[in-house]
Amino acid sequence: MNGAPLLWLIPALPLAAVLINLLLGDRLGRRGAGWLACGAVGLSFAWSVLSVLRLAALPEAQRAVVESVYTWMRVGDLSVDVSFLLDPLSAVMILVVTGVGFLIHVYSTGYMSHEPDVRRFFLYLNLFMFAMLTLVLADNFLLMFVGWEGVGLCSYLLIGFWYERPAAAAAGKKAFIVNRIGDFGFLLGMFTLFAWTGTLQFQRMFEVAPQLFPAGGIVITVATLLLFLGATGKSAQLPLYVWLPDAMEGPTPVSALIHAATMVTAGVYMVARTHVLFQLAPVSLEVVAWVGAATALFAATIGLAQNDIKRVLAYSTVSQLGYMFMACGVGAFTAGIFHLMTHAFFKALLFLGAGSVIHAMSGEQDMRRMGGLAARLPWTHGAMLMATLAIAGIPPFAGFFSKDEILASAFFSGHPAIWVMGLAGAVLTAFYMFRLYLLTFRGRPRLTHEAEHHLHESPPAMIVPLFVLAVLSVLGGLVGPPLQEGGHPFARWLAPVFASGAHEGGHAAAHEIPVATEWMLIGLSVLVAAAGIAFAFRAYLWSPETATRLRERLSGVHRALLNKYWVDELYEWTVVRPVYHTAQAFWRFWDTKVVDGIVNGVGVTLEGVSAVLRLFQTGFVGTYALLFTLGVVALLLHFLRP
Amino acid sequence: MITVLFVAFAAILVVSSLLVILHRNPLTSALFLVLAFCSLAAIYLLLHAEFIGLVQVVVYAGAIMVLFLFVIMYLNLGHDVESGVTLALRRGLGWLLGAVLVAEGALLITGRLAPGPATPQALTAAAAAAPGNTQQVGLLLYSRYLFPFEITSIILLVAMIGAIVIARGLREPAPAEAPAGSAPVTAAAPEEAPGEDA
Amino acid sequence: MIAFFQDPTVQIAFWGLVKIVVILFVMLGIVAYLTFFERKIAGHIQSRPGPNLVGPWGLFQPFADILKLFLKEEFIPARANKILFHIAPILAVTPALTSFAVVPIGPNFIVTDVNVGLLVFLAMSSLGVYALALAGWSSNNKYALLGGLRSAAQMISYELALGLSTIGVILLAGSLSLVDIVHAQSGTLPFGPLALPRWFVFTQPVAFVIFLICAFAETNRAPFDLPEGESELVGGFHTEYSSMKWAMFFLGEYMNMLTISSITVTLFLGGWNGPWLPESLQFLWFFGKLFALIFLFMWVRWTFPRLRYDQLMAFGWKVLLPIALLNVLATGAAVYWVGNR
Amino acid sequence: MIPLSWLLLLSAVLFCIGVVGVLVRRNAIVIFMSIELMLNASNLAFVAFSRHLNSLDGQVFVFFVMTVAAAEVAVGLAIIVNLFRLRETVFVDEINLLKG
Repeated sequence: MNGAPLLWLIPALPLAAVLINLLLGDRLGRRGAGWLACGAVGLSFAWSVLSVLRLAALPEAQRAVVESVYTWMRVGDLSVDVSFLLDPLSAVMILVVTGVGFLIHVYSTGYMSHEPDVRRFFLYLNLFMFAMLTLVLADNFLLMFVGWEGVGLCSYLLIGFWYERPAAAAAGKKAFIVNRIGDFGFLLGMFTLFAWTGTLQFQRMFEVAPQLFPAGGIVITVATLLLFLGATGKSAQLPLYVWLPDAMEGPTPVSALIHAATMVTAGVYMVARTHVLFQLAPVSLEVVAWVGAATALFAATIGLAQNDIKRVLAYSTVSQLGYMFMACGVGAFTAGIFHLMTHAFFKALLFLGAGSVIHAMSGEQDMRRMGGLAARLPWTHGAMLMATLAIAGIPPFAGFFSKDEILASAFFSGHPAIWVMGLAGAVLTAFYMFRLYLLTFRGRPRLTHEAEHHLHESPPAMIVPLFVLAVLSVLGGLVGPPLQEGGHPFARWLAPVFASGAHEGGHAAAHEIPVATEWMLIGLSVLVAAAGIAFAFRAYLWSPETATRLRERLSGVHRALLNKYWVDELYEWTVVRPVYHTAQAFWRFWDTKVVDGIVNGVGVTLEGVSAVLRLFQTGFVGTYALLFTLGVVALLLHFLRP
Repeated sequence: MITVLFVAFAAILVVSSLLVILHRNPLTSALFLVLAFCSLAAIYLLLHAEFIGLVQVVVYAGAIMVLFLFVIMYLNLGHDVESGVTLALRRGLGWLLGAVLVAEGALLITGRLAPGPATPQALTAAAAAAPGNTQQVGLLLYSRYLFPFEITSIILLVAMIGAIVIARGLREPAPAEAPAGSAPVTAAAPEEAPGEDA
Repeated sequence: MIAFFQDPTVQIAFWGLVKIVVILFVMLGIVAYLTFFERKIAGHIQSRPGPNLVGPWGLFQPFADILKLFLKEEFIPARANKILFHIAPILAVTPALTSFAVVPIGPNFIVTDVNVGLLVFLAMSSLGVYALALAGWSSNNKYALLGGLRSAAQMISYELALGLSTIGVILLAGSLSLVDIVHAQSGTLPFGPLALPRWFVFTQPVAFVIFLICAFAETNRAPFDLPEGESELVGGFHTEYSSMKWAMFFLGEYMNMLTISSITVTLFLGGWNGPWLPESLQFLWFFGKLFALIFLFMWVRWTFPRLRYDQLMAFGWKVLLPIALLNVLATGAAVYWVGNR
Repeated sequence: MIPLSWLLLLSAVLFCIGVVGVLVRRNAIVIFMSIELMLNASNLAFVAFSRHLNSLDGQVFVFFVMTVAAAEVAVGLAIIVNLFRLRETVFVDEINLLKG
């Protein structure tokens, strides 16, 4: 148990930075705030690396370190500790969160350097790191929920960071409210599980769950579906994805950190963390897989037509998250987490690169007014190209390995329809990502005069993180190459976590797959990606009129895509309006008449009574004391009765 | 010997505290109260509560009563003027109630407690051998009563702040000293912002 | 009758009384000559002879002073509060004398060794305020009142730092008994070729300085003699006093100086501890240190100018008190660290 | 050894003197002092029981009572001083309005 002591330091360091930031206030200065935030997260990252190394030194069977900091509450049978769990799964997560987080913090010092309120920005960012690390390190549902809500709060605060802008404020509220719907599911699922198992602690719950719940039983199915509802909210899946694209109103580093690399993957992490429960409920797994696949395809189609560089990336994030859920749904949790990690690298890079572009363009986000930036922004361009290749799934870039593993798992687990959807999504991904790349960096410059004038490559504080992330995007996938005897290294690392449930389903274990089929699948997905890329080149570089023609021919489809299938409007009419009007009606009748009536009635009654009682309230202290003493004398007389 | 001393101090205590409430001059009252506290401290010493006895002198006689003295001197209070029918009535009632209360208390104490042990239990060997009860009181304060002790310190802090704020009296609030350089953008509390349109 | 005398409590009381009488007379004698010394030292510092006519080298000057004061006319202001006016001078002397009950002059040379000796001293010094405040109030004179109020505020303020500075000593000695504290200072410190004695002045230098400063303030001696600042308050709280009552206040001042000096010696300078002398004569060390310290008091009085009132208050609250608190903190940490090593 | 009942009786008498003081006096400062008397009466009872039961907890309570009394006096006297400034009186029966 002493493999990694002082785990609590990992979340505590950012929290300490938050407190220092709060206490010292403006005395920190702009530079000081940045240094403090980066330093805290950097230390946290270093400590995470150290802890994970210690964990890796343990024998495989013991790689689950629980460190209890203190007992949070003890009510009846319920006993919740603030305790942290470090196992291979959370190890991956803390490395990704602190590592990518650190890079993004560094990047932010450059990106936000013109921002007046940079201290508040880093305050929120560090608070987010604290909440996210609490979430991934928690060893029970309740502590996880604390982190879960914490990241939600920080997401809200950061989306609305520029609260003077109505759009940002509205986007923040939207994210918050949509997340609440998911959280409601999470809470209900948590309560259900607690009611049946009597514990909130993960390991204990996973031990008792197989005995308590028959496989496919109604309770576990409902509970896991509710948990998954929470995951759809946090991870922006159908039908609760709507907040994520709007979240792009926040500063770009926030989009990179929270809405691409870390927070939105919390749902995937949660499903993977509770995989024991999900494996007991095949129906839920099926739902997870189908929702994931549907989201992957659906979001990819929307991504085709967006013009805002960050929105394309946002829909791509939704789509990629769909892939992760797809993997979890077909039982390939390892593949899901693998994709989570690689996605964190290349999507963070994409966002940071996009941020660098936006920074260079003095705030311009519309790709129609970009183009030809490759020469002017060489570093950004290089990094973006790496990331785009990675997400498109070209070997040997990181995204290829993980996406391929997901598709292969879907195929071999007997979900050919899902596989087809995934493959279709991959084509679209390759296409819209290269559309983004080409529109931004290639072709003829379509810049406004002013943007042209200010165009400049970003400062080193922004380029260095890009470079590091580019390296990771290129090489990150090599920890999990396919066609390895006994699973690739990444799978072996995660094996202690996922081994417990994997043997039941029997699928998803890569080594049972015939090699020839797998080669064929790899070839197919590379081919598909290449086709998407080729089409993108044709449509946007070699003969731009193709795109125009296509847009005219399919104008209805294009309008639907451009307007995101009118989902926001649908929600507005089916959910928001009815709720609003019902509330209005209730307010008119119930609040003003009944509630206010009771309150006013109480007031009137009290006024009447006090008009009489006031006669005793003379204001003479002596009289009060006299009456008081009289009471004491009478009481004592009562006690003196024989 | 101890009994004699106790009776003597008790007599001083009762007489001086009676004079506290009888004397018309508040300053004299306060001085008699000091005397009462000192004799009470002596009684504590007789009860082997050395620490409490001396703290009684330091805190009550040395600090609290000086404060009283200070305020009386500051307000320059002379003899109280006391007259009036209602006052006389209240005064009569007060003495009556006080007498009844003493009688009741005496009855309770003699009637109910008489069967119990009239003399204190013998000191345990450890308590008798200890160098003094200061250490033991301190140990108790910092172990079993740590939380109340901390609360007490907060009470003192609050009282200190409260006393300063109240005694400063009503003053015109100082004009807001905002340096002209500080930008109003940062002045807007960011935490409140999301609530503005909620 | 004989049985009464054989009662141990009566015997203790009797011997206690004897000790009290002896110490009382010794101390009063010392105080009488302290006035003489002060005038002599002041004379030397100001390059003048000082009293030198009454007796050889002026040695009988104190008796002449006392005689003069006895023969002076007693004057009581018409609208003074007579009773308090009489009580105040008594209160000026009594607490200082009472404190001497717990001062260990030599081994076995102490009226009573109570286990809360230091607290007795603190309690008595906290009672010293009354004399000044009441004298000022009862004189019915605005200068006297101002002096009395000032002295009350000053003494209360400096008592805090005084008490806090002793805590370091208590922490090191582990006892409130003054005898224990003296015992804790026997021997030498375990480092250096110098072989410093284990006096708390060496281990608690900060506390010593604070205590000394507060001692000046508590005794209303220069540079903290605001309550009687002649230039602004005439004579301060004893403006209206004359004859023996006035003498009592001076007696009180010198008595206080003596008391606080002997406490300083006990707490910081090793009490009776010292080399060469046999145990029965070690009290001479005590007196030697005592007189050295009193000389320091007089030296300071004739050397430093008086502080302004706001400086005095600010110094007490904003400098001495925080430093004393920090000293307690540091000492506590050190004791904890050494104890846990 | 002093019997417990004597001490309690003394405490009761002291307490009642305090009560009477509150009842019959109209000077706020004297009333305050009477309250101090009552607090001290309870302290005496605490110490008496502490001695009687041979446990120091009573003395700890006395310590707390003293602290709270000190706090109370500080605030109370500040209020009285302020009242005097506003109303030129310290007599409680002339101070019978919540507003100044």
